[in-house]
Amino acid sequence: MATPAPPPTDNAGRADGAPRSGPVVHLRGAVALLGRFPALAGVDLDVAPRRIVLLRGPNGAGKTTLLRALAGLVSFTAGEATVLGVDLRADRRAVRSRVGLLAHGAGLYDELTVADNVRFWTRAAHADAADAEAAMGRLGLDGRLRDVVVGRLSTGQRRRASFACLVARRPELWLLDEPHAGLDRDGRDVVDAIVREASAAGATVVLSSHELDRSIALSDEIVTLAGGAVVATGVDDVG
Amino acid sequence: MTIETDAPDDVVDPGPLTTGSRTTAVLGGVALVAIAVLALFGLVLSPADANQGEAVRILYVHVPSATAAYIGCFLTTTGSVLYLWRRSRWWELVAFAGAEVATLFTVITLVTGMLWGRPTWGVFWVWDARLTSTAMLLLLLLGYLAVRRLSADYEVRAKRAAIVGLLLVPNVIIVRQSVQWWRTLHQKPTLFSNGLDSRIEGLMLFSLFTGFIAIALVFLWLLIHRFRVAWLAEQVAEEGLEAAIAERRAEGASA
Amino acid sequence: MWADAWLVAVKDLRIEFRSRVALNQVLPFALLVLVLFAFALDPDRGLLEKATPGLYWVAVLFSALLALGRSFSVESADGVRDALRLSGLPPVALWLGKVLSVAIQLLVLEVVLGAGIIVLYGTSVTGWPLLLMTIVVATVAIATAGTLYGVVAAGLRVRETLLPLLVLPVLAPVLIGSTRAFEAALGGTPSEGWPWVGLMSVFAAVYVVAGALGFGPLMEET
Amino acid sequence: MSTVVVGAIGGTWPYVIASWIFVFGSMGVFAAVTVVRGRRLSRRVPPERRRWS
Repeated sequence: MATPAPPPTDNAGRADGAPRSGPVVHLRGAVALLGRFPALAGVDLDVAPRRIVLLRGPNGAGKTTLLRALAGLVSFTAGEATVLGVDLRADRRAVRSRVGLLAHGAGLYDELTVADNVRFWTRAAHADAADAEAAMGRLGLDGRLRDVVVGRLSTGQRRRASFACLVARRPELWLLDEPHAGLDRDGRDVVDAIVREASAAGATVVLSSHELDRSIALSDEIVTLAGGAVVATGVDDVG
Repeated sequence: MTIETDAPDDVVDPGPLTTGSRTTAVLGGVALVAIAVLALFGLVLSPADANQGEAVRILYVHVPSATAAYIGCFLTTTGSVLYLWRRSRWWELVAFAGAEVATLFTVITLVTGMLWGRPTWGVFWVWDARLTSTAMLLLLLLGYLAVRRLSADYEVRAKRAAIVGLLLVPNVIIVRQSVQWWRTLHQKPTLFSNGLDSRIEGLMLFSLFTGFIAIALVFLWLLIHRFRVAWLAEQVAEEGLEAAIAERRAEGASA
Repeated sequence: MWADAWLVAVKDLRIEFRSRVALNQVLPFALLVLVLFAFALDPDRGLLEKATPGLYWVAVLFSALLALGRSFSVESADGVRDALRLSGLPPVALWLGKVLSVAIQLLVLEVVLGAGIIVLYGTSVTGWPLLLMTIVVATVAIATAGTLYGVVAAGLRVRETLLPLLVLPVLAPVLIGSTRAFEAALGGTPSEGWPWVGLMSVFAAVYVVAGALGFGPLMEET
Repeated sequence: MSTVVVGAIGGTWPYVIASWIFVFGSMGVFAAVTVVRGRRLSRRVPPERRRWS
């Protein structure tokens, strides 16, 4: 399959080509609540454009909440929070169409086939149908799997399908919550390849993972999160 | 029925904190006086009605209660609109308090309506336009309260309740209209439009007038107190926030 | 915006078509309700005849509750709500799409039930235009109000019980209106029915506006 | 007059009394419950966070 990921900058309206001056993500003392529990209790984080950043940390450190908050799904109740130049505390909806989130929940309709699902989410994001087909091909979902109802897919196959939905949208900021979870070795290689290409093509990636050796090799920076705050950062020269 | 409100003297005594204050104390006192006057005139001094007999005395509390119920609904819709539009938590609590007090007065209106119907029509319930509308109003209010009292956190509850609250008055208007048409389709409107034809005057009119005053005062008093209880409940919920953030940071540091 | 709405409607209808819940469960349920009314009201005493419009619309209303519940249980799959928020679909389009999907399912159901009462209850129709107009306006009213209260109850543990409590009192005027209009259309003087259609149109208009404005904030949860 | 006077059934006074008792009784209960809840909650909110004296 030809690699279908042309640099997103040429695609009108998807990612403006102009090099971004400030950081893609800028958080200072950011607080976010889940109900009344302060999942994020003062996060300081800066992510430069085109970087791949790994979020490490124990369960319950706030990684998932941080990714969802960066996608504008959880409101920051205190501190500064700017993503892609948008102040999330003013209007967090403005950033959503430029961000892709791969979450634990597959975000797919079990009664629909893989093709129906990917096509629906792609057209909902006003993205190009060809990208949908290319993404499915890239993730091994063409052929027999195309017309299988998502409800009957394995966990790994479902993650490939939701990853395909994200890839087809060509977001400027990729937020991946444990992208490797549930995938076989081959699947993880494909994910890593696509992430590298996206970053090379101008997208910025923030991913959380417990697959440390593979993720560290993949990312440029490592941020350690604990108790809802950043406790350590490190630049991995290998990336 | 004792409404204990300790009148705060000039120095803010560190006495037991309550939802009472100077205004509610005065209001409570005046309300009690008004109720006494209402009872005196409504039950004792005013004559029986020419054709309803003593039953007219029920109307002195029934009609004002119905009005209070509708005012409560109006508060709920207004509060909901202002919460959705301006995110004003104060108005959202007014909407909630208004709905609860309105529910109380709707129940009162229904029960007194039935108790009035028994001696007058011989049956407790007649599908009369006003009574049916009041029953529907109660169901709409219960729907609002069911959403408002969900066990989710404040933002979720308040926003969903505000949408239901926003539509409370439009729903009530449409229900009244459809019930009005429906009932007048089969029989001319019963005299119980409010049971009082235009010839009421003298002590009976004064009794009704006092009824409106007394019920309005009680409505206001209840509303203020209910609002403050709701305000305190939210304050208690918010209270633990700073402590939780500090504790959460500590958890991170020790990790 | 209309393209997005149609995209959502087609998605919902495709899910219904593929899972066959509407066809295999909601439709038989509606017919079952009609038959049960016939048992309860003993056809030959003429009572069934007089009550037909009311029975028809009660059957439609209960079926609508099932269709609405179904319409939102589809969205409760893992991660779908977040995906919808991130999708860039304007909330109005999402709401309109779901209204269209429920309305189309209801229309199919109403046509089948219409045939049902004509066959089972032997009703004769004198005012066809009024009958059809009543069905259309009532369907829009039920679908718009139902979808809005459906999202109020969506995602909650208690949604199965909360939805009827919210929707049925609100739809009472539609039940009264559609039944009276049907009485006029089935053997009565059709001219009497039109004011009721007017009332239901006002109802539908209120909920089109409320739905368009209210759906967005409701999608924004946390 | 269209209103049927049925005062003969044990007089209407019992209904009048019942109505008034219900009206002011229910208000009293609602008031009492509200004030009691107010007291219990007030203890847990520091004075400065309240809007009334």
